[in-house]
Amino acid sequence: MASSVSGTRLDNATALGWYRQIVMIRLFEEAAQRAFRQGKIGGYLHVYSGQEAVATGFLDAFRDGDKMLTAYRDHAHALILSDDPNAVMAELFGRGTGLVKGKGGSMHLFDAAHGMLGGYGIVGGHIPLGVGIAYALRYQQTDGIVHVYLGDGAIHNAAFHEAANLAGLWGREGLNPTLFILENNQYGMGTSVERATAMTDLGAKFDSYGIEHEKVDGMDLEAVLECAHRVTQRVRETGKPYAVEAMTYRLVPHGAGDFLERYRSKDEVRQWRERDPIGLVERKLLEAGVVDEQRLGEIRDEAKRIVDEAVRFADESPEPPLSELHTDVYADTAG
Amino acid sequence: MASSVSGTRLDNATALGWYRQIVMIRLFEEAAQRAFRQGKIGGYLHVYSGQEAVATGFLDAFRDGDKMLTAYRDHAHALILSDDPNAVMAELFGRGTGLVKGKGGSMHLFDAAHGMLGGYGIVGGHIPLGVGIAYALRYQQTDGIVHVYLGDGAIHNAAFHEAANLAGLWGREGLNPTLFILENNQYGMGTSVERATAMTDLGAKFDSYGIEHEKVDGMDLEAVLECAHRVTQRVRETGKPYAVEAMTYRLVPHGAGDFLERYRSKDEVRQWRERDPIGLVERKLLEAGVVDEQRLGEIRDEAKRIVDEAVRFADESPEPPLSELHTDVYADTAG
Amino acid sequence: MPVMTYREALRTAMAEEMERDETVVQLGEDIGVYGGTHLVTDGLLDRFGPKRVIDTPIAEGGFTGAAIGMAMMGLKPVVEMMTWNFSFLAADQIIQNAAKLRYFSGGQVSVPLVIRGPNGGGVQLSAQHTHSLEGFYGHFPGLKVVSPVTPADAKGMMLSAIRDPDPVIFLEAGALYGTKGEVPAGDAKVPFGTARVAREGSDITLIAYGRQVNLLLRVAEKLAKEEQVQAEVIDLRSIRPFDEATILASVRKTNRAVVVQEQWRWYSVASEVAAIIQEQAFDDLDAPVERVSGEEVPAPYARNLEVAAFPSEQQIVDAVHRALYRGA
Amino acid sequence: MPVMTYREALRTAMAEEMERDETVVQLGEDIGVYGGTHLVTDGLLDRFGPKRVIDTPIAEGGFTGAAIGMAMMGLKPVVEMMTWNFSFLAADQIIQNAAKLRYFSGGQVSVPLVIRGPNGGGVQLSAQHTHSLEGFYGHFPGLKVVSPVTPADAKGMMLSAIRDPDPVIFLEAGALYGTKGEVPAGDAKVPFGTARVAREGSDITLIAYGRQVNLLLRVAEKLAKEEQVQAEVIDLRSIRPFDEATILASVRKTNRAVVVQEQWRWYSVASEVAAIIQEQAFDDLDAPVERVSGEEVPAPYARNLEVAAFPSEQQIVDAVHRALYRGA
Ligand SMILES: Cc1ncc(C[n+]2csc(CCOP(=O)(O)OP(=O)(O)O)c2C)c(N)n1
Ligand SMILES: Cc1ncc(C[n+]2csc(CCOP(=O)(O)OP(=O)(O)O)c2C)c(N)n1
Ligand SMILES: [Mg+2]
Ligand SMILES: [Mg+2]
Repeated sequence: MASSVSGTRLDNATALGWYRQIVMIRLFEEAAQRAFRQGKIGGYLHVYSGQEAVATGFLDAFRDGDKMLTAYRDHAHALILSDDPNAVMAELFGRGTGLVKGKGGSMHLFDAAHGMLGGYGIVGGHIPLGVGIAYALRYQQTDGIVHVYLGDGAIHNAAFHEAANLAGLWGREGLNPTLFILENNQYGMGTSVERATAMTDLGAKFDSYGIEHEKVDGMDLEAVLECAHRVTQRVRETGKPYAVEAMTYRLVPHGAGDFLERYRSKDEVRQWRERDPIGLVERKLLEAGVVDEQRLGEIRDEAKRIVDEAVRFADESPEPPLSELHTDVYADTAG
Repeated sequence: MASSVSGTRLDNATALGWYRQIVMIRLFEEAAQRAFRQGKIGGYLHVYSGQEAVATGFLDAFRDGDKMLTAYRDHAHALILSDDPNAVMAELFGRGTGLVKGKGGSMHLFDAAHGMLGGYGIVGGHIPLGVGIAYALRYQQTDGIVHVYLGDGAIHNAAFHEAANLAGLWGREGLNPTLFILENNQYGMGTSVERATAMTDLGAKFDSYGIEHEKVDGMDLEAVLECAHRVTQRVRETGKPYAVEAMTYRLVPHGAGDFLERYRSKDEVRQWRERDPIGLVERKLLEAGVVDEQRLGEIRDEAKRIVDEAVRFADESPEPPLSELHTDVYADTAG
Repeated sequence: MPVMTYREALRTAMAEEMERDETVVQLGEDIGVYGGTHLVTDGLLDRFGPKRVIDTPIAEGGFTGAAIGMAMMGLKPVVEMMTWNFSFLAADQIIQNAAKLRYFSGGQVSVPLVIRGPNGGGVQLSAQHTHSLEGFYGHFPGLKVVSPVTPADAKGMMLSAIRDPDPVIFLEAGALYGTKGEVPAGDAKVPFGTARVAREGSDITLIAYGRQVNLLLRVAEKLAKEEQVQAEVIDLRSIRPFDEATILASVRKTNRAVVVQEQWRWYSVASEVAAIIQEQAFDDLDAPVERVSGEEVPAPYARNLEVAAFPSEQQIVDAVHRALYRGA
Repeated sequence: MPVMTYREALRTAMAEEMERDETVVQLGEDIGVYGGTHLVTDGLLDRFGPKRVIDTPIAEGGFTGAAIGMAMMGLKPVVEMMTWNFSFLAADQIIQNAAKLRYFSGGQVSVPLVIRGPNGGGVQLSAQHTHSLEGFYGHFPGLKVVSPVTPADAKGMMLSAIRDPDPVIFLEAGALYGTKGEVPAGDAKVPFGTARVAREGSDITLIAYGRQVNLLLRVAEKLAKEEQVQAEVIDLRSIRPFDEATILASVRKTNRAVVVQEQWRWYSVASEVAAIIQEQAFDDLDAPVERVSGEEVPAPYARNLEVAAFPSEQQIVDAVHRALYRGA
């Protein structure tokens, strides 16, 4: 489960749990990028560097019985919910010990037992699923809610429109506890928000569906935590959808295979680096006097050991047996 | 061409041209319904009764070089633009003399020479086409604009969202003279607006795309005319999209084959009948002292003769030759 | 055995399953208050309430996707595609999510979903409203695709479909909702992957599914009466999984086959059936497998053109003659 | 002859046409500022400006539909589908509008549109990002569907596609953008509907399109060297229209055929090719037409599974042996 710490403030020792997590995610992603360059990871690899505070903050409010879905930029979510970096890395390596047995790869991380109902490769395609899952949770009379993460690029897509409308409609009867988390990292691949729509206040697009919304500084873990706990509670209690636009930034290229970044300036990236969520957490923790540099270093080392171990585990894991090729197509070909 | 009268007021004799048109459309639709019941028209037949003021008003502002698209409720638009009731009725009858040679039927009326770029059967599917046509008009450096008619049911559909966003975006550069005419007749088949969305101010959905909008009383021809000429001018001048939500009502069942109307009360229909656009025009003309009852009757008779002639023409026209089956699939199979 | 229409057979199966199993829910456009465009769902709203019979906006991709999500949670949604022509708007959800979720989740997720609605032409709905999509969906592993033609199969296969743990594309014979037939009462499931010998014969095998089966039965009677040719008629019923054995057994007996379909010829069900027969019964074939398909044009509106666009008795008789090496 | 990559060949054809004809415009996601995900459109924005090289939001249905509208007005849009996997979202626009507008407008409207992008697998993109859609789109009258494999054909068929008055589905061999070949300079159009004999031979006909053609050429060399079997290799190139004559002429000479494709077997291109051959060259066939297709599973991610999911040299050799009635 996600929430290891209580409260939403970065002014106490338990907050170090978040720090460990957020650092671990970053190091994990960097390790994955290296492995990609070494040819150990194939296909597409989209890492989360720069956006860690969003998943870390929101999933802190995640409870047993809740569900979540996101697109292909899904490693952080899987790391947090599965609490199994080895299996996540093994999946990226395409190994039989991977989270989905090596069948899905980076874009399709699932850990259904812990509520992670998937990473998806088709922009927008998972959003309707999330809305249906939310309906089912209430139909089944649970108090679970669904986190649906989507990007700033996805909001212009057909699936978003139809799904958000259903969420608003079903939410009127309290049958749609969907929390939309719009990760506005300013770009869909190389297309900035301004080049994708004439109406750039993306959160306000939820108005069309009768869904209330707010913005949060997605680089500031403390702000995200506060927002996450508050709105999660609200969605849980009302059974109505709600949307948060998290303003964030992708500090790395869109995919690990991309090298050209003609669409943004180095300067812009540099400026955002100053608001790197990890740096922000560190500063807050230091300012609050909770830790010193040395302790932060120790935590980073711990995180590094976890990631190194994940890489070693993935590397040493066997490929899936060839018999897995034909399993999991239908129920009667269960693996 | 559409505009036979000048101005937008119903206080002068030239306004009788509109009256003739609006009555002719109604009588045409009633004749079509009868022909459907007699088995002379097959497939689906969706008539426009109750909504006549919308097409009549907006197409009055239509100019040579403008284009229009709508869904399957397209007879009125075709009658106005083609000015050829015989060919429209013949199309409904599936005759070779029909507007599209009997190949398309009621849902697919085209008169490209007069700007009618079609009736379409897939809800929402024509909207992106309209936006692309608008782009082309400016790319080709004309001052044409595009009328895109859509229903209240269509606005929840995927295609609307993606197309409206493109229109807003391209409109920023003056490259999208699309006039969206949202015919809010309160129902998409049996589903009322309230049962289709939590946010029932449909026109306001254009906000998401940076497209300005207004509402108009779609039962009141005079109001529609005023609005139509004003906004058409605006779209033409700016090259930016604009949306009008015309509040109207379908006084007949959704399709000519439908008999059950469980989704609305007789009372509701009766109330709307009091605002029948034809009755409203008549009252205004009489009040303005432009005509007397007798003259109105004469005009109705003229309209009836036109429609009777259309039915006769359709009835006596031959089926398309069988050779037409294989023409018009590709350019090299031109008919 | 009770006699009922194809429409009633479908409704009976759905109502029985809804009665038996609370996880079965219905979604679609105008299936509730309106009663269903084809009245297949008529009465279900009154009986099971709006939480289980969900009227949706016109958003095929959205509500199909939502139904997939419900299915992932263990519900068993039955989605009405008002007509299959609208399913292109849900193709991404059907093909990319429903068909593949089990696989790319490494078996963690099931999608016990039925998508049903009328398929095929014949009532002058013209180009955008006339498609036969058996091959289109049948191509994709992860989906099951069925196409019953009798009321008994409509009910029996609907029972199987709802209980199936995998997504089922249920293609109803849209032109036949009103046709009647005997339908076994109760739990008379018809399993997928079994073809039906609709008429026994020894001289030639005629193969179809959906409403073309009725056409074949008429042709077979005519051939028997007029030409003393005994045709065996096979109703495929299930497009994926597919029953090769029944077809091959028949062709091994008759040594000749004609495949008939309303859909276009290229890359279609008939292509596959012909390919299978020549692959696996090559030495038994006395003549090429003949195919009769819809004309290679979008469906026209005019009655005479529409009739000409679909397989006719004469075209089938001609194909039989070719397969029997008889002059026209 | 100049040597260039498949990618450059496509770009050259597009740039030449844009230079020649002002009505040619490009639309797609990240084709401009970003340079194109596969760099096929790289440099076109600088050369032709943002009115003609239009970056779009992620809205495949919307911008494909808009491009259809542009085409109706006489522009000649070239749409990049970033990968064909996303085209399910545009399937309604492609199938219901592009393919049928000419017909249901009674010939009043033309749709001179090209939709292009990478198709097929092979680089571990897993289930949602791996499809071969030749049969899927090839089924529909009104569309033209092509699938070039050499850089020369990539250029020559792109020239034909852009000038074609009808909508063209242009399926590029996604795994081969970087492969080089000789490409005739200038206006070397390759017409649609003509297959290419990629290698002559007398003993058996091997048929494919896209990157499987290269696989067949390797197998053919091996067969020649190791087994003295001379295989004729045919590259279909054009899926719709289809060149039956070239295939039949070859089979009449060799009397045996193997069809190879990456796509799934059921209701596919290979089904149709087998059906055609048995229909029209029945008496010339000495063995059933063999088919080798992708495995009936959504594409897996793991390298070893992905390799196993696609046709291999060994599978093809085995199919050849079966067709030659030789023991394994
Ligand atoms: C329907 C669809 N179209 C295009 C793509 C290719 N693609 C992958 S990621 C991406 C950008 C998405 O941007 P956004 O939603 O902002 O997410 P981010 O990558 O910024 O996390 C695109 C266009 C896709 N996967 N699916
Ligand atoms: C994509 C799609 N889904 C469903 C239908 C069936 N259908 C035809 S008309 C209609 C209602 C449309 O309502 P609206 O847009 O309000 O137009 P109106 O009929 O009121 O003019 C529906 C659901 C269709 N034609 N296309
Ligand atoms: Mg983004
Ligand atoms: Mg309406």
